[in-house]
Amino acid sequence: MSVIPVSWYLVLSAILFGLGVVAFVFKRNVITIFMSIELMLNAVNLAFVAFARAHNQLDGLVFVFFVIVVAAAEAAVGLAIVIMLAQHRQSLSVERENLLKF
Amino acid sequence: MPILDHLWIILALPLAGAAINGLFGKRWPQSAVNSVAVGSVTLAFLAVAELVREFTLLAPDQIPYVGRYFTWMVAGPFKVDFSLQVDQLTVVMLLTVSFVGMLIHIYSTGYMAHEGGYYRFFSYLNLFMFFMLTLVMAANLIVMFVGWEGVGLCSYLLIGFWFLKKSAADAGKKAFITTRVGDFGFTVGVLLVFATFGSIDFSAIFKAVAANPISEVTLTTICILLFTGAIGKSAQLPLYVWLPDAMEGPTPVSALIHAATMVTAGVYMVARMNPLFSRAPIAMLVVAIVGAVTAFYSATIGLVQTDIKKVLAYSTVSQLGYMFLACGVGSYAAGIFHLMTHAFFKGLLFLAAGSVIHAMGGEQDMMKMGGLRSKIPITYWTMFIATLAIAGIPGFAGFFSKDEILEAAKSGPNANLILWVLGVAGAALTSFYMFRLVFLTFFGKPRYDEHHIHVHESPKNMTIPLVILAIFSIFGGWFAAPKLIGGIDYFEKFLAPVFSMYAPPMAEPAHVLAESTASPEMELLKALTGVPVIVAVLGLLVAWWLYIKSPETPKRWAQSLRGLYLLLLNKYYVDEIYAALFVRPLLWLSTNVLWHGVDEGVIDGVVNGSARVARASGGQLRRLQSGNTRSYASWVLIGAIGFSVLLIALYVKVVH
Amino acid sequence: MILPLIIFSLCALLAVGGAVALILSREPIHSALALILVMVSLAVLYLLLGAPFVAAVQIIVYAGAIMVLFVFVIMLLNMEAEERTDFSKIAKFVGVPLGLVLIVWAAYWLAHSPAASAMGTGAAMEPSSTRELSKQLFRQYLFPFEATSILILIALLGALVMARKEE
Amino acid sequence: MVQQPVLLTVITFLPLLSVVALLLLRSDDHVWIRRIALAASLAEFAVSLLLLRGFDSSNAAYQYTEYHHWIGEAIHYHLGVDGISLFLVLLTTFLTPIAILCSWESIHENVKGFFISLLVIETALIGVFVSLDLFLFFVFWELTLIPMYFMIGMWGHERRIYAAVKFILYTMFGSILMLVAILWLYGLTGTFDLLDIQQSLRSGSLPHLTELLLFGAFFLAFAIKVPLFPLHTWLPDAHTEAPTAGSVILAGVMLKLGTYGILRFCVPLFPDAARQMAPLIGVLAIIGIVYGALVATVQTDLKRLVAYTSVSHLGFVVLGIFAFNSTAVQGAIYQMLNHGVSTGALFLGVGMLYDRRHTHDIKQFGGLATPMPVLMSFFLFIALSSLALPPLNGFIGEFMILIGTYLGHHVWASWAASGAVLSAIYLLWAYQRVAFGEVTVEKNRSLPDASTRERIILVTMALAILFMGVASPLFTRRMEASVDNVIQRVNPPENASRPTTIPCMGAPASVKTAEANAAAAIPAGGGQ
Amino acid sequence: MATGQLLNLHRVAPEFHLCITGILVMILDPFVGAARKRWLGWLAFAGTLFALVAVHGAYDSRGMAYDNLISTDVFSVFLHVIVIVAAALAILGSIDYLDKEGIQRGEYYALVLFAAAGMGILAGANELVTAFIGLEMSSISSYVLVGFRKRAAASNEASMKYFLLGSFATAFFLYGIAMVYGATGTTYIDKVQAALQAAPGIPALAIIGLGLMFVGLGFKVVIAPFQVYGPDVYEGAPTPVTTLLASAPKAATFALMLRVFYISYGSASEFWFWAICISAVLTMFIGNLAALVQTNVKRMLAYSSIAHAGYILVAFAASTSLGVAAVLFYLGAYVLMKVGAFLVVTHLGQQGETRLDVADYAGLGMKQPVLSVALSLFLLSLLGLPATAGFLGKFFAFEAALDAHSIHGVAIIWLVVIAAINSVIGAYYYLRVIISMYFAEPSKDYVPTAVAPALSVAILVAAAGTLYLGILPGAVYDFAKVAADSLPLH
Repeated sequence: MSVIPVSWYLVLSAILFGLGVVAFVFKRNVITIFMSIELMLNAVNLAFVAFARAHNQLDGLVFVFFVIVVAAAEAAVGLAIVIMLAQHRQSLSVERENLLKF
Repeated sequence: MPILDHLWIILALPLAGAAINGLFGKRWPQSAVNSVAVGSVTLAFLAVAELVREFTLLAPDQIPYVGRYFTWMVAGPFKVDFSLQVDQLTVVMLLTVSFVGMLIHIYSTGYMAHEGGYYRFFSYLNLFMFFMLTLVMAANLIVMFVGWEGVGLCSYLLIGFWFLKKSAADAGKKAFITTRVGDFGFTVGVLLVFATFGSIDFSAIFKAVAANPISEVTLTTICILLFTGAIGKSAQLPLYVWLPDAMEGPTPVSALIHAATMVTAGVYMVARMNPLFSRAPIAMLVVAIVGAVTAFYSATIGLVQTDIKKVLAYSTVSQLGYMFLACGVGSYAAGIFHLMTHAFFKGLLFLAAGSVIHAMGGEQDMMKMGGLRSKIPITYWTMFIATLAIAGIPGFAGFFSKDEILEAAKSGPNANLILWVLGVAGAALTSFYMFRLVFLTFFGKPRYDEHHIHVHESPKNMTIPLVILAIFSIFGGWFAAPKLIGGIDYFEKFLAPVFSMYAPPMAEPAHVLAESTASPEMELLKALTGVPVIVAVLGLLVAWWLYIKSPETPKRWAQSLRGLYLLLLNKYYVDEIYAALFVRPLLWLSTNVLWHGVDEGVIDGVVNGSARVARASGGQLRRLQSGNTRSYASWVLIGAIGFSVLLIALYVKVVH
Repeated sequence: MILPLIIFSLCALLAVGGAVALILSREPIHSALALILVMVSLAVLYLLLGAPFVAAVQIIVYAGAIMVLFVFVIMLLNMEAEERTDFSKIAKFVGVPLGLVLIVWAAYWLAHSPAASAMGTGAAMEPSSTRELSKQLFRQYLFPFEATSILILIALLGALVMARKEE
Repeated sequence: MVQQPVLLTVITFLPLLSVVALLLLRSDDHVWIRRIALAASLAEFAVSLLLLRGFDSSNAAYQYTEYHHWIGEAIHYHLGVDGISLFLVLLTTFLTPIAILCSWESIHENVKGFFISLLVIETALIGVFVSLDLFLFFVFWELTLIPMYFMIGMWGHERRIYAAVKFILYTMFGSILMLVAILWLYGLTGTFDLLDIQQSLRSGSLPHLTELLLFGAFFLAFAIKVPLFPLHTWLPDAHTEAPTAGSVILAGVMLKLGTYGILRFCVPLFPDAARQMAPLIGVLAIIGIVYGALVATVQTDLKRLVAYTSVSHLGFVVLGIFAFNSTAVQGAIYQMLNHGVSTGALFLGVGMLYDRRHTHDIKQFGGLATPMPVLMSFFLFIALSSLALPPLNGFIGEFMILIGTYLGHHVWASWAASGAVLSAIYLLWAYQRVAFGEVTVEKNRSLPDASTRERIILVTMALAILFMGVASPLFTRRMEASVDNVIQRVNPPENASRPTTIPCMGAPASVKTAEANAAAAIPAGGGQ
Repeated sequence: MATGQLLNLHRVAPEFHLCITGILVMILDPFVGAARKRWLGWLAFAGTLFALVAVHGAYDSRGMAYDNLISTDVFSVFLHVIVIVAAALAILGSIDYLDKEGIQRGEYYALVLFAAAGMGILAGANELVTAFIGLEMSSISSYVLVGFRKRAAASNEASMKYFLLGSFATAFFLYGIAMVYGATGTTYIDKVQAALQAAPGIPALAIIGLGLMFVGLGFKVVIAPFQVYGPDVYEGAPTPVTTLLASAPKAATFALMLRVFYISYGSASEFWFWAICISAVLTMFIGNLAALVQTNVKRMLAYSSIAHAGYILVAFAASTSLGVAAVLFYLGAYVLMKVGAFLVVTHLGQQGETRLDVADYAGLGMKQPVLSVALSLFLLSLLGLPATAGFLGKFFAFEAALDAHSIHGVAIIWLVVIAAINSVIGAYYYLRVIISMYFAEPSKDYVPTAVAPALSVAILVAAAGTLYLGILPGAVYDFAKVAADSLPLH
């Protein structure tokens, strides 16, 4: 049914991954930076699915599940950390978090 | 043959004396110290006497008689035995050294009686005897070098005996270091000797040099290097500067070390190495020139000195010059002969001067003396005899020896008239300043405060050596006397084997003898023998006229010839020149360039600099960790892209 | 058949657009919504790739659960708009540009790498059966599956430790 | 030879054992700490003398060897002494009791730690001299650093920390490159065992560049230790700041590690490179001789002055080694021992002055001969031996070096000989400023003369100096065979029938080579 | 099938034990009173000991497990020992620390155990996604552990940074896996090797995948240019956590790195050799030079551990079996001395980690001789002084690298020389601490507190190990060689 070359999906995943990276470097707010990580993971997932399709295997899809689980776990811990920060600090801007340096 | 088989006894005696006095003398009474010191030296002298007796019994082929004791150094091909040897030359030196040494020891017991560190003095003195005897008995260059350096050490200790006086300590240091400069040459010379002959034993070297011809360049280099050592030790130009300062030491020391024995070591060494020197004409010429020039040069300085010991010091330098002149012109025997006579009369002069100083209560300036003739007759007479001897007045020891030297310079194997002229001029000056000394000291009116200074004759133990030496200053030269009337110079004949055994074929000392026996030459010889005598007498008369007849003339001349006078008075400013040329630049260089410049500046600069660079770069690198998460992410990103690009680049390189 | 092409391009545009919106919007909540948009459009693409089950999980777990969590936290902390400080020069002048470079670069290599282009449109199409998938998951990948349970336990603990107020 | 299979191990680790004993003592029980340390070191000396009994001087091979597997198959616990290391071991065991005795009263705080580090150094030093496995050697080599570092840093004087850090970093920089070289060598030969490596490295078996690099890496480490001219600046600081015992060990033994290493590793392992670099190194050595002497002359700090004299004296040793003939090399080894004794003694004297006046500044002294004649006379005696006055020890070594060097390189020897003049200048000048003249500083008038303890130390040193001055053959005869071995590797005699590999060559062979060297040398009198 | 799966369990027994103990701790936690919570620590410690025993069991029954996802070979066993020992020592170091800081909680120990389990998986994984799960297990729990001192702002911040950047790097790693999967159609490490060798030329995708995975792994082992976060996190984390972070995860991640680079990409070593070289040089210089100027001991040690990662990379660059052995030995030595050093710092930090400055250690040598000697030993070992583990680590590393110069030519010799020079630079800052302890005047205000038994046991073990590996490294090194040979290298 599909006529779309796998490489297109790959390019899309590359673009999304790149945008995720840009977002990580560009955003200042802890939680949005965290979101950009999620974005990157999604790009990875896309790549996995595309490759699975390309090789006509299921393993790729299995990996997606694992990735999603890990993402969920990270989300739980990450958001907990965010909340903790919010408890102890006023700002959630990473640029204001630099007690530790040099 | 008790002694000949145990040559070491001669050395052991004074060494033992030195050790005993050095270790226990501090607690002992002077008498004990005396008996140890004088006793050991006297025994040594007796041993030498016995040695001479046994020596005369030796067959010619047993000479030189060598005694090996133990191997001192061995490393690969290089092997040194501690070995002593006896031959005619050694005998002469041994007799002179031990005899004069003994007398001076006796004299010192009186002279030093009231000094602190009495035991120390005698311990040093004995130690000196030990090293000096080692020097003359050595059978190889290294053992000789032991004595050579050892006497230098003792002279350092004895000059600096009154070490509380800065001048004394300085003088001692100066003496040691200056001679060390000469020893540098000597050392290199020894190295070259070994490199050339593969041995440092005298006999081996001489055999080798006689057997197979060595390139003259090498020989000349060797001789000149060795002679450098002699220059240092025997205070010749340009290294004589230490000897006058050495007069800071006690007078007996000046007499023993800086007149009679140590300073003549150079002459002895040259004579000892005669087979080499005889084969290196250029070196011989150098020796002769240095000798002659020194003889004249230092005589000129002697003219104007007022310190009685300084005068004697310069005269010593000058007399040593004569000895080298003798060796230089190939008449080693004459050199050694003068060495011996000089030991007598110069030793005497110093002792007498010491007696004068003793009498004057330490005053050394002749301008503050005068008219002592009557007060200290023995000193006066002995000193006068010595003066006659050194001035070369016929009949006295100095006359014969000096005469032989000048004669050799004129008509010896390698005669040289210019040198002869220098020598004669020196002789004239010598007799002048010596009589000047005598007149200033013993004649005219007293120039000192007679109420404060009570002049008194020295005690027996000081005067007796004077008398003995005086006798030898008269008769010491008479071995050579027959020569004047066509007889044989017994002294020269006695030494002949030493200087002929390995002599190069052409230069037979024998033909000199032959020549001298021929009657027409004898006339000429007599005639020219007159010249030194004449100039000597002239010198005497001038001195008499200047310092007794019209005492104010010298001052007038000093005024009129102020420049020259000052030049002489300040010894040609040589010390100042050396200081300006060598000492100060070297110190400056070492301090500012080497130490602060190279060490602290360059090297440590690099070392600490690199440390500083490291810290600085660390200070920069730590800024990578700016604490800002976004920057960190950027670094990770840079790394990611960087490495991916790198890998892809390599990939592309490989694939395409 | 033009339909898949249209769907693909539409979703791709939406996804990229959402990603860009995520970056540009200053309100965290907007970013969150943008991210949800990306996820949904990706889910559609999964369908297009014949992975319906994955698509479902994407919607339910990802967009549904995780993002809700995000939104919840944002609301809980009622965050204000982020201030666009630029303390990090390197991020501004190197990081962001390099990120853009990365996009182009990775896209290029993924498009042109022989392996990828060799794949063409992938093998014959029929939607992957969930049974097969579960077999894979519970047989071959049993161990990592068990491991993930520990992982979730860790996450639980972590959330507990971090978020709990100091007593 | 008598086989005492554990003798070397005992000698090496006895001090460490006594460290354990010290650890058991209460750290404020100074008296017993001192006594036990002294007793241990004396016992150590006594035991080490046993080496002489069974030592076969005609045998060039290593003796008392011990060989056990250690790490993997490549690294062994391999000990042994030959004529080169024998006396360096004895020197170490001789100087340690002296060092302990001289810090009897001058060390007050943390006495325990002090003596422990002293004994640890002894073990490490001996280990360096006896180990025949490059790995083992390197382990001991590095182990010498830390205790010395503590010694300078904890018991040193004002600028001690700077000195300590400088000392350790300087040395480490060299030794770490040596480590790389050792590993590289292992890569080439597949073993760390010195003998096996020598077996497999015939002259010219290595690519030229490789050999040069390896030589360079080893030599750098040793040259820093020696220290050779441009690398010497750590020495004055280290010496000036170190406590007396530290200086004694540092100057007495530790500097010898460098020259020993050169002789044991650089030259025999990389003969071609050694021959090629010899001119450069010879020049550096000579610069060191003159330079050290000149800088020493103008020092105002007595201890610093002595430190610089070491630079000058060690220059002689290096020069002798790189003359590559039996005489010079034996002279070099002998000079190592002399320097150990003489300079060690000088530092002891300086230390005794420091104990009294707590300064090294020459201006603070002057006229000391009046209050303390005995101490000053010994000081003079030691100075004389250090300025190579015959018949004292310094002369022997220096002269052998000069003779040997001269056979090959006239100019070198002549320059080196000038060092003798300079040494007279700086030592006598310094001595005069310290001892002669009126007492200038009032404090000095009342200084006590040498105590019994100090007299014991000084007399011991003086006797050693005198003995080594007159009895040198007792030492050189035992070195000869081993030295000729080394020489042979560098310039194998043309008519050598058997391969120039190390183990077991009898005396006759070595004598033959000695003559060969002589034969080669004497015609060269004209210069080459 | 399922039975077969169960039979595999003993090959992952160490992880099993760790997890079970962790869960046990969690379950008991609510029922244990605040006063007795420290017993949970001992329980966790016991768990690690069980795990060690289990490791021995796993050693006896080596082989593949769970459809080749896990490969229980000697290599994995070696690293299990390292990881578990590190975790055990860290636990011992934590017990009293947590009391002191008033954060004695069961979760802490559970997290440590889970993290250890994750690292175990990481060390044994033969499949990338499995490895990824293990990586995440260790990472996520360490994010939490780093933030465990919630009252301390530094701790929060460190946790946040570590979390964000960690996930960031993980994403790269994951993308890399995707690429590998795309290029080869498999994620099994050994199958990837087969696929890459089968393929005519190694595909670009695989290379990019390697590059991206290198980011994730490099981040975990803290090598340049991914080291930036390291010092902050190490400084901010509670010191016992730093102890753990600096040791075990590094070892485990290096294990995965070895498997990926040496096995999967073993045929492509000429590609990644340069990457490793460059990274090694950067890492060593940044680590050492930046450490020179640190005054905070904890941070200084953090930089030093970066530098040591650099030395390990030198051995890594060898790309020979000897290189693997050297890396393994170095990891063992490194873990012991680093753990030891950090444990001493843990004690000296005092309540609230207030005394971390070099100056605070002034005169410690007199006040706490034993502790100072121990710290000196660890520092000298880190410095690389003979007769300590650190020296032999460097020794074997350099040896392996030089041994490989037939493969990589002169470049690797230079690499070794640079490493050598670096170790001299490093000497300076280690010695600075010793200077402060022994040569400086003691500071009056500080009154030494006794070292708690648990901690002192841990320190003694570390010290003994450091000396043992320094004097008799033979056995361990041989074991490391066996481990290296147990890998299906290219």
